[in-house]
Amino acid sequence: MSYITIEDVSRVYPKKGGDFTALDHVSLTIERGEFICLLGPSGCGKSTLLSILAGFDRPTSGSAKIDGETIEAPSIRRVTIFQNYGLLPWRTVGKNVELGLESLQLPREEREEKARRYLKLVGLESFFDHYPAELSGGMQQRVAIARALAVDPDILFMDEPFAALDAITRMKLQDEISAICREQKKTIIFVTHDIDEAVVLADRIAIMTPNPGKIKTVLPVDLHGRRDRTSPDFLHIRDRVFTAFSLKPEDKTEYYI
Amino acid sequence: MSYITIEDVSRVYPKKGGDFTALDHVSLTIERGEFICLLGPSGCGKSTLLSILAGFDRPTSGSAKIDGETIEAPSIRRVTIFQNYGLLPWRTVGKNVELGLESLQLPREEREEKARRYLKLVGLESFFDHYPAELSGGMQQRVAIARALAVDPDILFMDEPFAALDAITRMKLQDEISAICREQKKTIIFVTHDIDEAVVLADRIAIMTPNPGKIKTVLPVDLHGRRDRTSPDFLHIRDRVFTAFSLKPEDKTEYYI
Amino acid sequence: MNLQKTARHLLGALLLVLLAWQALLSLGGYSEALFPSPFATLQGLHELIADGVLLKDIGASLYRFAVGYFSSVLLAMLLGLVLGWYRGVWAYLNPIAQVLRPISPMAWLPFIVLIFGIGEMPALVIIFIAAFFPVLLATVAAVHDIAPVYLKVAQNFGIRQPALLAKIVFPAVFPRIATGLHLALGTAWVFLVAGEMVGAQSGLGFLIIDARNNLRADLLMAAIITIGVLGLLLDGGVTLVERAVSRRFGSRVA
Amino acid sequence: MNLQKTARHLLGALLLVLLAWQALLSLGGYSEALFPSPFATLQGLHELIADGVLLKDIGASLYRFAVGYFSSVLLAMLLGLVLGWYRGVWAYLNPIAQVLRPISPMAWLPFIVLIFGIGEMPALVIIFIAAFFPVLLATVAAVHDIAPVYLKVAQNFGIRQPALLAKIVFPAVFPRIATGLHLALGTAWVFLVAGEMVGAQSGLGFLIIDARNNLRADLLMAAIITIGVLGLLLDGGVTLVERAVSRRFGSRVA
Amino acid sequence: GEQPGAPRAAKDGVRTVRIAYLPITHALPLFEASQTLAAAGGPVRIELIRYGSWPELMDALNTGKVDGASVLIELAVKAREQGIDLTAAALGHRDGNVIIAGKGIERVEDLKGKIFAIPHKQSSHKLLLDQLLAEHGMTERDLTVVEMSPPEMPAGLAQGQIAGYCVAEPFGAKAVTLGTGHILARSEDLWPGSLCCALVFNGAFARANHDLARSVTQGYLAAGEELAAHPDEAADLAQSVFKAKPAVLNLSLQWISYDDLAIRPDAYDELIRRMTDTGLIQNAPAYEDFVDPTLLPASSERT
Ligand SMILES: Nc1ncnc2c1ncn2[C@@H]1O[C@H](COP(=O)(O)OP(=O)(O)OP(=O)(O)O)[C@@H](O)[C@H]1O
Ligand SMILES: Nc1ncnc2c1ncn2[C@@H]1O[C@H](COP(=O)(O)OP(=O)(O)OP(=O)(O)O)[C@@H](O)[C@H]1O
Ligand SMILES: [Mg+2]
Ligand SMILES: [Mg+2]
Repeated sequence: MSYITIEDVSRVYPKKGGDFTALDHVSLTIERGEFICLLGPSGCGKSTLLSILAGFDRPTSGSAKIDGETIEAPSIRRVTIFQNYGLLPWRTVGKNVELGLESLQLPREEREEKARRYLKLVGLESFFDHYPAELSGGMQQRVAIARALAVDPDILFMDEPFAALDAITRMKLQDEISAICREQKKTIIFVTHDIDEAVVLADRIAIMTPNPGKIKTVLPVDLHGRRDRTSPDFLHIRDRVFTAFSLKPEDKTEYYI
Repeated sequence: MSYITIEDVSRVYPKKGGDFTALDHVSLTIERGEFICLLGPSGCGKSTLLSILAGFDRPTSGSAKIDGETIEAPSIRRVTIFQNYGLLPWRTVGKNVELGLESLQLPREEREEKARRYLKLVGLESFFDHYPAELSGGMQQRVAIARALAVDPDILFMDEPFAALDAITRMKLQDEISAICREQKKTIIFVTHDIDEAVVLADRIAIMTPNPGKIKTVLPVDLHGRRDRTSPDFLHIRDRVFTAFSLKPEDKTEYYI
Repeated sequence: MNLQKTARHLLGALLLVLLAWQALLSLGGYSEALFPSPFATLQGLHELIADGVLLKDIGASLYRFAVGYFSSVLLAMLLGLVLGWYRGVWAYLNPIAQVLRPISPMAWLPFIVLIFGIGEMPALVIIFIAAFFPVLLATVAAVHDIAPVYLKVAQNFGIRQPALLAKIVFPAVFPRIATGLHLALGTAWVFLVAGEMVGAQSGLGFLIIDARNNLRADLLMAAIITIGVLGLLLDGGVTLVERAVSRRFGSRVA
Repeated sequence: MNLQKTARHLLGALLLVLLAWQALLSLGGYSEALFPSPFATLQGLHELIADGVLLKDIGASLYRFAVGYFSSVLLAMLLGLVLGWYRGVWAYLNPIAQVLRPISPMAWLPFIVLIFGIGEMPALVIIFIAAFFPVLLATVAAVHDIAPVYLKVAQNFGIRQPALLAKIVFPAVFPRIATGLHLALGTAWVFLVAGEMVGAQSGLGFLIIDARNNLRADLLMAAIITIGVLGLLLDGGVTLVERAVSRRFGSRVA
Repeated sequence: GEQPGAPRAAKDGVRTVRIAYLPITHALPLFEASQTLAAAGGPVRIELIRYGSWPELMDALNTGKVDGASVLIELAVKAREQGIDLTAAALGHRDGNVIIAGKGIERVEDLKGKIFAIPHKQSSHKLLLDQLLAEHGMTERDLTVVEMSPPEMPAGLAQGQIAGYCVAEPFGAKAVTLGTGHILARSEDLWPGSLCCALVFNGAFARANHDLARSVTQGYLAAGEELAAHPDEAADLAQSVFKAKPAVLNLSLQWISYDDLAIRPDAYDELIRRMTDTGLIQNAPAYEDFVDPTLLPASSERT
């Protein structure tokens, strides 16, 4: 059996004038250590699916299981990283990273040592005593990642973690973060609407479409570890994603904007 | 002489502990009817340069001229389109488009007729009486473009107009908007940090780098009008931009994030 | 279902209040004549209604409130808009407003009587003052904080004064002024009663003073409860208006 | 340079006030005994200072203010935090708070005297009431509006009550409560004076009443101006604290 | 509106005088006068304007926004001293004030160290207290004297927050009726013929409308005589114009007398002596400066 199994999951929001189906009979399996990207335009249910996996939301029907157990609630074994970083602005960078360690009831020194170690991993050890507001967006997101990694979770959920960054910073972070996470051997579910981002990061891309939210297709990515955005391999997969979204000019289908 | 000439423009912001140079001796010329993209990471002075051209800001030194005249103030002949659309939320879509026509003192009927015409151009004629908040982000930006075109300006300034949209909607809008604007024969200065966006839209790309803000190089784009994001021509130019930003993996230089 | 829930909460709240009230009464051992029981208060309320006193005083208070509050906020909004825009002028007026604002409107009473006479005016002027400064300062602050994109758009499309104030600045800041108006409403209501307590011959505040001077704690409590309930209703009304306004003016764009 | 500008604005403001004051005096033709001139007011102020009365009353007022205001906002914040979190309980208490809030604190005076006695307490209780409801309601609203991402992060990292309230909810809502605290400060100051006017034997409000009782318009005006200036200083102090807090707590993340 | 000094024109042949008052038993003759004048159908009417406290009433009187008022005579004298244009016409009543003490205060000496409430520094109540203390070899320094809003006094006494008080009626009668207080002393014993409230006109008004002021004063004196002669009527009237409970009002009416309301020089001098002794006043206005005897009917004029 797979590590994560999503079976026939639907999520319906009650709405005046008929219910709204955010997720419509979605099925997907994910293996331990995989890096999966959920890719699709706004409103296709990416965040909804991620919320269900992270335990913040429940499916209206169907089942979502991790390691054979139905997902009931968020757990410190599975950390979510949010688009707006979710840092606590009243805590220093160091104290933010210690947050999860506090509820694991580690002693003070061990907490601090660990926080410094993970901040070093993301290249921010010198910012231990700064407040998040003093850091750029890219640096803040790296703190959030250090915080997540510090509790040594099995799974990382990321919901458009780089969407607020400019394109060039984003590419830097994509390279860094994927390297770090792969090295730490985490299972990663990553939501994005940026095609290049999905191609450069993922082992497999689940392409989603809206109205109602569905997984249209799942594309395997095999870049043999060489994630160069101008390499022929990369461009080939990118091309396939464009085709999947019917974004090639030949195709005249109109899409919802 | 060129239509727009930027000569040795610097913009310095006073700051405690030494001034901050947002633009450092920037020169650029733009011809009538050209589509220029200013491309660069956050903080490289793109918005500052655009503000100076639009007349909202003044250079600390150097000169910026349009048609031989120094830019003194914003003019209705040159309309700026903002990232957050700049629609007036208390006016309907139609009344928003009529905004510029009001100060041109067109009679009521003519205003409305014109507003409908330009809304039709961007495919939103049926939303005349809606409020902006009822529209999606992509639709709002189209309204802003209709409003700009309605006063028939010579130049359009666009500051990351699609940055708030998801990647797939953004591509749709890039194709549409560039088609409309080119058809209307406007000169367009377009700010973005998205490489693909710059390549697909521009006639020339001015690549900017921060600290201090400079134009590093200007790349001509010749896609022979065929703006397919997976075509070899496109990928070739994209590759050159990546090289210009040293984003190819061979290059190990560290960049400011 | 939802209505039923609200009713349950209201009933529960009422029960809680009655319990606390009765407990205070029993524990304090106060004489009925000094601290009325809920029942005595109800009787007092009935007496006030039967006399027609309550309706007359409510009418007087609401009339004053309407006149004082609306004239105050209109003037404050208008002034705030103009003064917020012309920062040079405001720099000189700001210290004056800042010193006048923390002064209890009631402290002015002797001078108010001197200048405006007796009767309707003192309480009116007190409400006027109570509502004026919060709205003025909120409007000025809102104009100073207006999202620059609106001004840029206006400038770009060649919109000049006075159209700029009327078409752009006012609607742009209105949602925020509305919050100020709401706050000022509460303040004005509180001061209406306080003002009527010292400078009027009718109204709910006067009813309170009169009940005190006539040593009628039951009437006093009945008047207090009436004031609370009326204030709540007014506030509810304004919340409805505010919602309509924020629907109309859409969400703010930065 | 900046200081020079501020000084110019302050002087200009002072000049404006004096001009308006003198104009009112000349046009109204009021007797000096009823409406003092700026000079008479200055003399009155001097008399109050020379007697030591002013300092004593300022001391009494500030002491009451400190005790009443801080005890009130502490309790209101604590209660607001807990009640904001437990929505089920708040649903029953909300109607009570909503009815009590619009009641002028001074209306309660007879019952305050009955329950709390005379002396320091009545004015203290009035300030307490004046500050309590705004802060309580602001805190509850802030807790209800807390950015969901903070709660999600807390839940994700396994933070439970009471750490959740102390470590996450309180710091997350504090910047917004701070605005409520600031507003409540203004309200409390205004009511301090009003409360001392009716229920105290010392303090600036009492100074006003005493000046009125002794028919000394000059002392009255001097007291009023003192109240305004002190209120402004208090407000300035709180603004400084607020800035420090917002620096400390960083900008809010949605 | 109207300037106080302007001659009062008749509207429909009726000339109205605006008199301010506080809802205390002491002001009862005003109501009687107002009703009598209205019933008589003559050209003069009294419009009564109710206030909640002395300072507010004084604001209206001093600024000439009302033509006259029934006010504490000490307050009026003090205003005159400050140069405010007022003219006294007649007393509001004589005697009728009591010093109320709470449980455990049987003798005046028991007040030592306790809190005692008066409504206002410029009042007969303070003068009465000082007299009482002086008679027992004490001064205000032996206890704590506080100014308090009269309605709060019975409650304060009942709760033991104050040991006693002296104030206008019916606030004293309230404590007696409640059984929480008893009479420690009466004004007629402390200061025979004591002055308390007076009918005072705005000076400018009285000069410009002398006849009118005179008519009102005469109506007022007649009303006092009427009330004194018919206590039952007085009780009914009090009941109809004040909302306090009947028992309280009736008790307070027993203590007060409304006849013989002229302000005589000797009584005025006595008042000034007492005010000066307790430091309430420094430059007392002369009798002629404060009282206008020509407002009184010939019979009670100065002899
Ligand atoms: N709490 C909710 N109540 C009602 N509808 C909701 C709710 N949450 C989400 N939806 C709707 O469900 C659909 C999917 O939402 P979701 O947030 O999963 O989209 P998404 O793919 O993450 O989009 P985006 O790229 O904009 O974040 C949207 O149309 C949204 O309006
Ligand atoms: N008013 C100002 N005062 C001080 N510094 C400013 C001001 N405006 C801009 N800057 C600074 O100038 C630099 C360039 O700003 P600008 O807004 O032009 O960058 P940008 O290229 O548009 O970046 P972004 O992609 O983030 O919009 C930035 O470092 C910014 O901090
Ligand atoms: Mg999402
Ligand atoms: Mg920019």
